[in-house]
Amino acid sequence: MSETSEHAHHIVSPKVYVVILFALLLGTALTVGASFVDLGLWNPVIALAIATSKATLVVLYFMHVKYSTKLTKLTVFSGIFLFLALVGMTLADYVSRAWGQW
Amino acid sequence: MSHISPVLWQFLVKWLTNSALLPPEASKIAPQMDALLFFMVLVSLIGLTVVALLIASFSILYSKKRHPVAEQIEGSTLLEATWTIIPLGLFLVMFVWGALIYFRVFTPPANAMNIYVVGKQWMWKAEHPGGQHEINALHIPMGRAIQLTLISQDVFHSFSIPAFRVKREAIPGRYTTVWFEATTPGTYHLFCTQYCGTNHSQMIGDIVVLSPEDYRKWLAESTSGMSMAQNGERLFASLSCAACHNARPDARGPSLANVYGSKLALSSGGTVLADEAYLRESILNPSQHVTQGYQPIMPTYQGQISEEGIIALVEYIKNLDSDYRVQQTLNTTDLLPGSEGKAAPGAPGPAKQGMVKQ
Amino acid sequence: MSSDTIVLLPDQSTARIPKRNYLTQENGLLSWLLTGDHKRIAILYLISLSFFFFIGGALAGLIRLELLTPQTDLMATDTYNKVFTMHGVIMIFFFLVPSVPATLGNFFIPMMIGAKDLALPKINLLSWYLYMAGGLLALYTMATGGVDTGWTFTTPLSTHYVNTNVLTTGLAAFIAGFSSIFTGLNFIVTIHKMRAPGMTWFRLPLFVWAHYAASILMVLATPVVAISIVLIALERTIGIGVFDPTKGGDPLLFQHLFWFYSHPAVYIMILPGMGVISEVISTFSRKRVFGYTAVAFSSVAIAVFGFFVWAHHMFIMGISNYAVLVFSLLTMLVAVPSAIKIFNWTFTLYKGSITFETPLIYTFGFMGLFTIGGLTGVFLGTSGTDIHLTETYFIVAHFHFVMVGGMLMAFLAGIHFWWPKMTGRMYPEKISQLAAVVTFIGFNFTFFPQFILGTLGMPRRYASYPPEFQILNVFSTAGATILGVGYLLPVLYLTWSLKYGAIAGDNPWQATGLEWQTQSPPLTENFVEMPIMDHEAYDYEWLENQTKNREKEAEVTSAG
Amino acid sequence: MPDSTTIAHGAEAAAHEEHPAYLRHHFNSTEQQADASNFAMWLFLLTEVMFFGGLFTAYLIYRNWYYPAFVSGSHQLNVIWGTTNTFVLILSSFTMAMGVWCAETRRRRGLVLCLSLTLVLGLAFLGIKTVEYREKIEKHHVPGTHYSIGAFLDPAHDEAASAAGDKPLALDMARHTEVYFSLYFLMTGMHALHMIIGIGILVFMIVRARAGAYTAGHVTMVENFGLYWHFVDIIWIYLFALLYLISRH
Repeated sequence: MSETSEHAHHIVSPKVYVVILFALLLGTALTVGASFVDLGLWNPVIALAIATSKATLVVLYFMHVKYSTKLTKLTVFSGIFLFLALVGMTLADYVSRAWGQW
Repeated sequence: MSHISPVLWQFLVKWLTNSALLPPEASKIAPQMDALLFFMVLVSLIGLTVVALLIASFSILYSKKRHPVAEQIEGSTLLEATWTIIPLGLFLVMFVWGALIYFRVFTPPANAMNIYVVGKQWMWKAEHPGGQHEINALHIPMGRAIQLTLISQDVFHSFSIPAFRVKREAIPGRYTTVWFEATTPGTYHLFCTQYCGTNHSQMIGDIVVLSPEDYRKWLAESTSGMSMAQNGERLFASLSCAACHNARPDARGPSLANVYGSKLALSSGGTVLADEAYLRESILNPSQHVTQGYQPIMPTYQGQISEEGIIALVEYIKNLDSDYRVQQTLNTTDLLPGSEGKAAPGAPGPAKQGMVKQ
Repeated sequence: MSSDTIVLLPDQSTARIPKRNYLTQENGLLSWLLTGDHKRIAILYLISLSFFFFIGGALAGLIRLELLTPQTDLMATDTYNKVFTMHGVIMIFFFLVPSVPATLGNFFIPMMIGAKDLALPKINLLSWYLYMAGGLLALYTMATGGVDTGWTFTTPLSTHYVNTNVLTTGLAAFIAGFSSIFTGLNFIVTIHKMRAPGMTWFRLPLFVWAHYAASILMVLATPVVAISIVLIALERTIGIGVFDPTKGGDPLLFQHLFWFYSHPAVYIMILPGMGVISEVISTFSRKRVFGYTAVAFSSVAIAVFGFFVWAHHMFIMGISNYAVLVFSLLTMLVAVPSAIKIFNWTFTLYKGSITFETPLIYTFGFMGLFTIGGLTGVFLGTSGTDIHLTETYFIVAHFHFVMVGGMLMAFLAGIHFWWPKMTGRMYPEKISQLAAVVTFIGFNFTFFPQFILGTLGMPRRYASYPPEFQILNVFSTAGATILGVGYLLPVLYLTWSLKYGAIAGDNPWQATGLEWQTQSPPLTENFVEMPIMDHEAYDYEWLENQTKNREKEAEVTSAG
Repeated sequence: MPDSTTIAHGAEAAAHEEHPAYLRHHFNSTEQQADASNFAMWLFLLTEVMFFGGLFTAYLIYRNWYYPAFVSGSHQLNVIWGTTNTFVLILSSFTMAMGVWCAETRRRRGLVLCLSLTLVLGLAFLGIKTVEYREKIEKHHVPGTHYSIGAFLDPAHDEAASAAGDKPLALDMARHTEVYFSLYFLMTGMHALHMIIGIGILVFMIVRARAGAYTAGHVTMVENFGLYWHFVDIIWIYLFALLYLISRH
């Protein structure tokens, strides 16, 4: 990312915002549409995948992370990592309880 | 020793002669646990001594008087590696050793005698298979594997027998188990170690280990006339369980004979081992545990049977080895008024009729 | 005596406390209550922390008195339960968690990195107000009947089975949590963004590293306990079923969420203390800390691993056996960085030139007690022995060794070490050495017998106990008396020294940190001009050259 | 050590600059100040992630345990309202982003307009949420003593349930829908609380923006608030998927 420098404050142009807006609206329409189709196990997967990509767009463009310093990226990453650790390790206990004694 | 206060001296002597560091070893697991404990104490003492000696000798050798100018040393990768790897190795040994003991304490042998323990604020109620009830006491035979199936009626409690080196939380809504085999007759402490409210410190009792003969005597003396399974049978009848679980060809529920310990195929897919916890769950949350080939029509008994009642039912089902017994029960329930059509699909009604509060 | 001390004081007959400093900058109560100065906020914290410490200490005294005899004779069981609950709540949320970070960290992190203040001074003041609000709410709770759930708020006891002030206590902890979050957040931002020119990451004093690690824990772990307190409150008031087994909830989930914070909280408490130890041990052995990078990274390692061990509080609570294995293994891993630190501190003494002022005596106390506390932690992290030892006095002794033996010793070491910087005056050396020794002896007397009580099986949180445990409890109570004296002494002589202590000068210990290269007490803006860091941390040769140069200059000017 | 040199450089640069009024005394340069508060905001959002993390954990565990209850529970939610709200919130995120752009390019009127639009959209979101909540209150789907499981035992007589083609739940499972609604109200309630706080700040910011406070080069406040608002948006994106959608079909 050549445009990323420590101090240059990157101003995202409104064009990008508009594109992202439409991508987000489209994503919402898609996910609502997909939810009415019975895809079995894939329903939650698709819903969460679309939600995650929407969230990623918001984080990268609306929240300017794409144009931010490494520190900001690291901060975002560590947040996601610890969130997954909390959810994952707690769930691991619940899932493995069903495996029985040993 | 005149300069030591006589009271203090008396205390010291009393303590040293009584029990020095650990309670008596009264179970099979206790010596194993103590071996690991001693290993860990030993490692800790060595570690502590090393650190203390180093600090002491450096303090003497390199005090400002003796060593007025400090030599700057950056560090040493070799030393760093040493004191990373050696403690790590020791800790891993402890981890493996400890895990083995943990495995033993919480894996009961198949032939263990099962005693149910219900914890409530602030007492322990033990239920023996022969129908003997005890409060804040537990009589057990020596030399026999005993499995405890624990549950709490209200808050978290913890069933602790220091002399056996075992402890297990009794938690609300779910069975937990622990097992032990007592080796020495005697009376030992039973504590509730999980803080459970006002009279937490009075939720204590005695574990009485008896020789096999004494135990038989005790069983005979304290029998209540009905075994736990018989209690369960009565409950089974009064709740009209046999209306569906009757092993007839047109039965709406699966036969329960020999169900305990078997692998059941569930209608939601997958199989499950039918243990005590499963039996309890399928009485309280039946729709989550429907056996393959049956409809989810069983009503829930949540809030209608006490934990002791559930235990009796579970014990009854565990001991069902033929359908004959159930059909016997069925015959008696047929005589009860209004026993037909109890488990009508989706109707919460039958619970009202079959309600038994123990 | 001169050869066994490094203290270098200015000529007492001519020396003066600098007229203009952060204490005299402004006057009046309002100038304190509305201050943005990190140093003044640190002093506010120091005063309020001490207040809460002595309340918590008084409660501890009551506990020990009650346990003098096997029966419940001093107070009823539910009074006892309230006393130990309030002791836990006050000591943990209102003393241990903020102790070193909010006072010494607040005061010295900006100075050590050469900044004028923390990055967010208003947030810093806000976190003191939150702390006070939480603390006063806790006191109010205590005055209006207290709470008897234990500081762990275990469900369903706290949600359905007690009718004491769970809500207000929970709210107090919740508010204190936000105070802690803001402090941590402020430190992280400051350490990242406010360093002086030349102050690279590996030139930071280890005190700063330790606080950085602790701050990560504060920021990321505290919100989880906040949400679990919210859930408790809603469960109690509305009756939502998230933790209620009769509605299908799982009470163990609360334990998961609670310990996700409360285990890292232990590292929040101890890491800043470790930072103090690094500074003190380097200064009094005139040596760079042995294995600087190892110590720095072990702080971060403790913070990172510290997040993944929480379920070792639940080994016998019916979590899955596989989870027990994983969490037990991870617990072993988190023990290693602490061992690394201990050995590195020890080897910092090697070939040093050691003098034994009070901070170092407290530090030696810390190292001994923390080693015991840490090793006994391994007993509890090992799944097998945990079965026998958990929920007994062993665990009480263990965490008091870590937190009181470790943290409080480090806190006192730090207070003595930086007292001259904070106040401009020295504390009296002899009596403070005595106090350090008394504390150490009293501490061991109080808590060592509790290890044995634990292995014997005496459960914690018992108001009455079987009579055979009495002898050890008598020892413990006797020790607590000595310990109490050990803690009261510093209050007396430190207060005395505010007026009568020797004038300290800029750098009485000849320490290398940037905080010592300015006047004491410092200016509000800390430094006259922005310092430039042109040497490594703990560079005593640089310091010597600096002194020599200054002497030369002085000679030249006097000759001229 | 690039880190140190940049900072040193920044310090020198700052020394030659005129200090603007908004530069606080303890910072060396406006960049340092902006960087610091931006970073602080990110850290604060991290705590928010963990705060909601506890709720998401609970949600996932209980969805695993009581799947049928969660399916039937989610059928009681109105996807049309949910979708509308998602659109509303995404739009408000867009207007907020545009607001940040206006502040950066020093357009005072544009900024006031964008912030006001964001405010209106935020209020619209809360309005729709209120309508949804009222529906739940009327149907006794608020957990607690008045909770009713009628719609799940007898879905044929319940509009939403019959529309989704629900089969009746067994009594034990029907009771567990209370867990679903507990989590529904907790998660959306916490989210709504964040919206309300955000709206409070928005009102304050609109007043200040009209006075031109953010269009003179000091945009940190607007940017940070933008981060907060987008974060609230992200939470909603997940809540919408988890609560309304994944059990829909």
